[in-house]
Amino acid sequence: MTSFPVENSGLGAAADRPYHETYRQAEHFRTQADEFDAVKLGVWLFLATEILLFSGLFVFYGIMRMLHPEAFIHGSSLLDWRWGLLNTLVLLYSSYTVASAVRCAQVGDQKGLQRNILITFVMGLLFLVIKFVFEYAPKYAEGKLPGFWYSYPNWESPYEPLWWGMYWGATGVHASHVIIGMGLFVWLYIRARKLHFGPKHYNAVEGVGLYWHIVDVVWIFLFPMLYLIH
Amino acid sequence: MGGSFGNDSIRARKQFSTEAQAMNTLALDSWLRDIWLKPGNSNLAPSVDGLFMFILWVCIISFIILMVPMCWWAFKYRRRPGHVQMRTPNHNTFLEITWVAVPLVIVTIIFFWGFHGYMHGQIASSQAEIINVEGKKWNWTVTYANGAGSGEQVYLDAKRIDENTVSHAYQAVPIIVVPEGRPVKFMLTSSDVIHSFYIPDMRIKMDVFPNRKTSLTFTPTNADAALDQAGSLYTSAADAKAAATGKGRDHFIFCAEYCGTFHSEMAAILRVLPEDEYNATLTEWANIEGKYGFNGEKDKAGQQLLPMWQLGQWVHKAQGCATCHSVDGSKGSGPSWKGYYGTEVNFAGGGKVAVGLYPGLRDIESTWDNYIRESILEPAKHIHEGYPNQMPTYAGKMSERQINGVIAYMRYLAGKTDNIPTGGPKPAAGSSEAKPEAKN
Amino acid sequence: MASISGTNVGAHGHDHAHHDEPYLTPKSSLWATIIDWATTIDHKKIGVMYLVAVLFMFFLGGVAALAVRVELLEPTRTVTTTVNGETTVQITGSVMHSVGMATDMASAGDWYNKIFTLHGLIMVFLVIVPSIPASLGNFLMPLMLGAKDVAFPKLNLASWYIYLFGSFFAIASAVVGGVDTGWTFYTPYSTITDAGHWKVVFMILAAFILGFSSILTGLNFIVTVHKLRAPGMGWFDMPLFVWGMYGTSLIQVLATPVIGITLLLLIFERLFHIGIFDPRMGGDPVLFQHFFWFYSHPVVYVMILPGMAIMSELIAVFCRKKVFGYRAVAFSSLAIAAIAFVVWGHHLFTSQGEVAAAVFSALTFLVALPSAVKVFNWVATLYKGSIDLKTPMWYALGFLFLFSIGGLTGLFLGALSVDLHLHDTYFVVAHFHYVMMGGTIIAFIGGIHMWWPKMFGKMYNEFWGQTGFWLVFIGFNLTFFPQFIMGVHGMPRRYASYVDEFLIYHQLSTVGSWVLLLGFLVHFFNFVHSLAAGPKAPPNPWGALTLEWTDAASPPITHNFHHEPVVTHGPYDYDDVVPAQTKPGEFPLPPKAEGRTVHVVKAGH
Amino acid sequence: MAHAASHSAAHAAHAAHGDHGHDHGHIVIPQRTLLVVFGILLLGTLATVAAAQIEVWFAATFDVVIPQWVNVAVALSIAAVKSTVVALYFMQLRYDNPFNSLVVVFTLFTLAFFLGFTMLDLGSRKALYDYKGSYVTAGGQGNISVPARPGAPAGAEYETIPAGTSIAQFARITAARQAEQTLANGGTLPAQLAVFCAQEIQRLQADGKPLPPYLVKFEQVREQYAAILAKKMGHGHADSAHAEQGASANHARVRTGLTLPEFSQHSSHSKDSGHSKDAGPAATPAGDNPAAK
Repeated sequence: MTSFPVENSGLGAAADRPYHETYRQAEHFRTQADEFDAVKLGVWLFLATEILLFSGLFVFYGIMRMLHPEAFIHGSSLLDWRWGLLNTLVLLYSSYTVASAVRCAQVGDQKGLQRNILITFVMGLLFLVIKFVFEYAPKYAEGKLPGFWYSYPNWESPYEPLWWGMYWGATGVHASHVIIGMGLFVWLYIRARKLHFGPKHYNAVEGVGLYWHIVDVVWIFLFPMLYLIH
Repeated sequence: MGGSFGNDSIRARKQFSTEAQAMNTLALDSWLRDIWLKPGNSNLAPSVDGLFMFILWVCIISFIILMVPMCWWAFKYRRRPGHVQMRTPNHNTFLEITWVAVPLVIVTIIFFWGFHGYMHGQIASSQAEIINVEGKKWNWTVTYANGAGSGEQVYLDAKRIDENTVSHAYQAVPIIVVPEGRPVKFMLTSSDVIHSFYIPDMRIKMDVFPNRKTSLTFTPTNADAALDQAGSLYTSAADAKAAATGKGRDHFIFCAEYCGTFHSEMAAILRVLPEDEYNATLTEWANIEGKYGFNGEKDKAGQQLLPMWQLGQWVHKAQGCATCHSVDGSKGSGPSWKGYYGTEVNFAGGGKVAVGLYPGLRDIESTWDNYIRESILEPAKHIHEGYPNQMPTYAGKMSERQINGVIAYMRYLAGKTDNIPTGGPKPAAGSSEAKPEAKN
Repeated sequence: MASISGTNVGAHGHDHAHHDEPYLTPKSSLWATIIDWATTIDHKKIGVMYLVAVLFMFFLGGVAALAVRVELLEPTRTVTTTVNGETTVQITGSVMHSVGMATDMASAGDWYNKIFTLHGLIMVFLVIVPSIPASLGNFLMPLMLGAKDVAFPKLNLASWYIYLFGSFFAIASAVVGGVDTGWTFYTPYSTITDAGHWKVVFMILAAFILGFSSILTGLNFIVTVHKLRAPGMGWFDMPLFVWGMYGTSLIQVLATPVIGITLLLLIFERLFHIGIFDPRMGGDPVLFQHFFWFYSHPVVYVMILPGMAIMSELIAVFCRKKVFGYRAVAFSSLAIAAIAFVVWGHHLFTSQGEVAAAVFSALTFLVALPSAVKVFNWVATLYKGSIDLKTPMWYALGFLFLFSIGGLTGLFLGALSVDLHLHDTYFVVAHFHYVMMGGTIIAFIGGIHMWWPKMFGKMYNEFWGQTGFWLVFIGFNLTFFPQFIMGVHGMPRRYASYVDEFLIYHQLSTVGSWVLLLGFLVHFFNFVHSLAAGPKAPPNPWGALTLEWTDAASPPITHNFHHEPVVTHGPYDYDDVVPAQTKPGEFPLPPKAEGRTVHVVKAGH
Repeated sequence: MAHAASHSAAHAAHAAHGDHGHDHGHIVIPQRTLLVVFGILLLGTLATVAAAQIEVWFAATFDVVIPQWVNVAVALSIAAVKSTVVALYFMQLRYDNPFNSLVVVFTLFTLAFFLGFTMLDLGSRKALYDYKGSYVTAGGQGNISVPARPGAPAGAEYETIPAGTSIAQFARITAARQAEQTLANGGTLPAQLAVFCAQEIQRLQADGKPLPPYLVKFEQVREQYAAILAKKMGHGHADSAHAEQGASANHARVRTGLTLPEFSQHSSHSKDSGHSKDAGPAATPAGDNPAAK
């Protein structure tokens, strides 16, 4: 017979052992498994909101493509699918590395964990560099801009400003998620260096990993929708 | 053709409404109907009103079924000395199925009834009279098939406010006439934001969108033949008559979708006229511009024409200039026209109305005439400092003659003795109105 | 807050003495207390802070509502106008005319538009959406589930600060001049009004930020329900309040992100003109309405489901009976949450295509069924109960009355042909006020009365509570019933002025709003008096069976329970748990907490 | 006694909690599996690109019209498969608490409702009358101020688009203005303006209209842009393998059967046109309208 174990604050790490070995769940959870499940459910619910956030952009795409197909088809032909392909590969690889990172945390491979987080971060950076340098900058220079700012004369459908609105909106919101994810990886990396994660405690790695996968999944859809339709 | 169709329609409508009346044998029903529903004046009204009353009865009966036991039990089983609580079952499958199934049946009826009536307001007869209406902040402009616009305006608060002593709290709104007994189809579009064309007495409304057309249709009934003078809308005699018969009154048209500052003033009046009066009115309105000429001008029959500034006065109301530009000096969302012409006007981005604004125009009056013309056709080009840039363009909606009328009216309001535009815009080929003429 | 310790639950020897103190116990100094509250992750304190904030916002929104009603006392614009550059308030129309009201009708109209927009925005985003879930839900859910806290206490605190931050934006945009878009932000009006200024963007941002608060709260609650139920509490042993919160949270999580992206797109549209909602570029303003109502229709169930949740508790406790058809009521919460997602098109009957209108109309009627189930079940619960006509019960009865009217009038609006007539008229205004205010706010006030002793350990004055109820009830009906009639007569919404034939209804309505104000003031002073000088509350003044009453003190200790509660009976098993009434006039209470609580070895240790 | 009974009851109840599982989500996925999944994703990516290329090739070689939904369906199906693989393995849904999968499924349902019902409305507006789904002015109406374009009058921050002109049309107006200025000053046109001029000439010649002076001037200096024009408007262009920028006659795009919609019948206040689809028992030809008499 015990009463509530109020003393097991999650921050109580003994000096000589790494944080992840002494980690105990927050006091209002009965077991560590409960906490793990709760965190994961919480993350999944958050991912649900992320999917639905992007759903607005998919509906934007679907509706406007339905209303103005010729604008979307010509607009798509003005994008270079090879940059899109490269970016897809970059993101897929980062997805692989982040999955490996979770695995490393689970088996206690601290070096592998740090390495994978770092690679993922670099991949995110590479994605953004490709995006901004090879996609955004030339389009900005040519006037392929959304709505009011549009000044590209060689259009085929008068609704092409709308296509560019969709393009910039969707890729912009996605890029902002990549940037947020990169910030999270910095945070993870710092914690990983302090040996915060291990087989008993890898909630944060797993959560950020799930987030990064969703960012990847969104791009898996955006790539064919933006670059490959014709 | 239209006439014969109209007669058939009236006959059908009368038959239908007689049946509807026969159904209302309950005195309570007609009492409720009087409280809730103003008389409807279209072919849609019997269906809508019938469904409304049906749902009202459903509501009343359901409400009684809920409230009587609630109040009775709350009283009977109130906790008090001497009252012992009894055990009761915690659920009853039959009851629970019942209060799902019965509402399901009722709402199914309501749905189909509503859908049926709805489609009547959407699908127009191919022989419907087509009336184009454009909504903009904050007025309705109507264009009939013969090119006529609304030729008559009325103040919504005509009854309450004495026109001679106080300025109106409401702007004048246009009157739209429709033929009795013939289906009409309003083609609606907007030039700025979303509006909604709402005619309560016809039981219909439809949103009005920029860059897209929508429509609504109905067959007006109950012509207001007795109404032949503007403003009689608000006489008590008309009110009494309307209450008794549903005839003899004008019908409000409101904007039902929020559209900004003067949303509540964005109204019009719908007037149902017998076929012959309707046609006559349209002919008269189509020729309205022909009634105005320059001073001293006469028409073909030798009749003295009205002065040009009065055309501007008419345009001011008919095109809805009145919603933003007052003529009594009061501040609206645009500058008042009273004494405006020729004053010092600074632009929002710097600059002012002065000689040199338009190349080639050497005198201030020509500059002003062109400034007014430009403001009508390209309002955003030079914004009067201190006023929002929200005026829509009237390009394609006002004739050159109307624009000249507006210029003349503004000159009149500024106390200029001659009412003829001076420099004026370059006249269109073949027209002579805009020619600068010698003063008197 | 005075130190209140009304607990009679046995104090056990415990290492951490401060955890046994009532959560309201102040710290050593005022400053320490403030810091404690500002950094607390205790769901009870966060709930109380939400309660105070929501009630304050309700006050602000109410002031805006009263201003709207005063403006409509007369047909012309009466309340605010700018004369010679100064804003003056005029009450009577004749004065208005004599001082030249027509000198600035534009600014009078803009004032009205800003005030009703402010009213809508505050009441929807700052009051009704967070009201019950964030305040009572936060306070009660862990208690009802027998948990020590919500699943993510820090997230809970974060969502409170996000709420504060969003409120700050909303109030800021009102202070710097207000927005006149209407709370619905319909395009293209909202993208072109007030061009060149940031006020509208601020307001949209405020709604955007508040959405995150809502999402985080909902997410937190779902996980709490899944992971933190007390041992022995199965899904159908949960109080119906928790069921209602669960349905609410599902909608919050699934619908709120859509308003997030909608508002984001609206900001893009306003700042960068991307064109999606702009007909001037081939976009579609009706698409915005779809986006908007995809969130905002489900969110009306976010507003009403918690009200229904409170109702189930009120009725069960004050009738001392199990809610009739518990499972039907529980499942109807989920059914409402599900159907809520496919009926949004009934806000667009006048703007969408005919096919979609027909489909949405048919689906709309489906939502009537679970709502009807709930109302019938509540009324059936009264049958042969032991009905204690205290203030909360009066509010429950008032809820049934008003919500029935609100729900039934929805039938008019779901029917296509009738809706074409009633759409965007005062009929709609009356309908949703009967549901939102007559439903949610009435239940909220009833709930506050019911849980007041639990939250603050003090009893309120019963006489003034009931007086307040009657004033609110009468004032409410006087305010909003005339609006049904003038709506059917054709009075459109959001009108600063109106034609003469609506005069009498508007005047009745305005007078009613004053009675309503009086009722709320009575409640307010009753609560203040209770805090200052109310009698001490016993742990279970109503004889209820849910854990927050049976196992927690009034007010609860910081850790909620001395021992982990174990659930051995359902939340409303009065028939089985409460000793049978043997003598008339004697109303036995359920057994005390100590008699029942079992200490268990925690699983997993 | 009661003590003990509830004790065991509590244990039983606790153990029976379906979602208090302790084994979910702790599966360590072998590195090998992760690699295989990554390989599948790469293959999927290549497949979706290849499908698009093959379709272009197929349509051009066999001269068939492939409906545009084919491309969309293929691309999105592959994307769906890839996402599912990511969700099942990388995101471990396969080994996870089933409720998490339920969350995803409900989310996708929500998305489907959102997209489906919105499309239902916007796709069915023309059900009764064609004009309800059409736009009055192609590409949108004008009468709006936009940030000043290159070539705008000096000092202007904003320019007003003439009524009835769309943003896209205005882009051509400003491009013409800019090209005119550049050519008048003897400057060299940027690539996209050169392409624009060439296309403008094609358009005007197709309509049998005379060329404005700046295009005549462009004709004279056309040779110096030959390389750009060949690249952008001819067959082998560098911008992308199947992309082309304009109205060249033999471009390699898949033909989808799409044509630009006609707007002329909606652009005026239609007195008789635009109603030919009016439903009704006795639909009459357009113009047979009592009001028109």
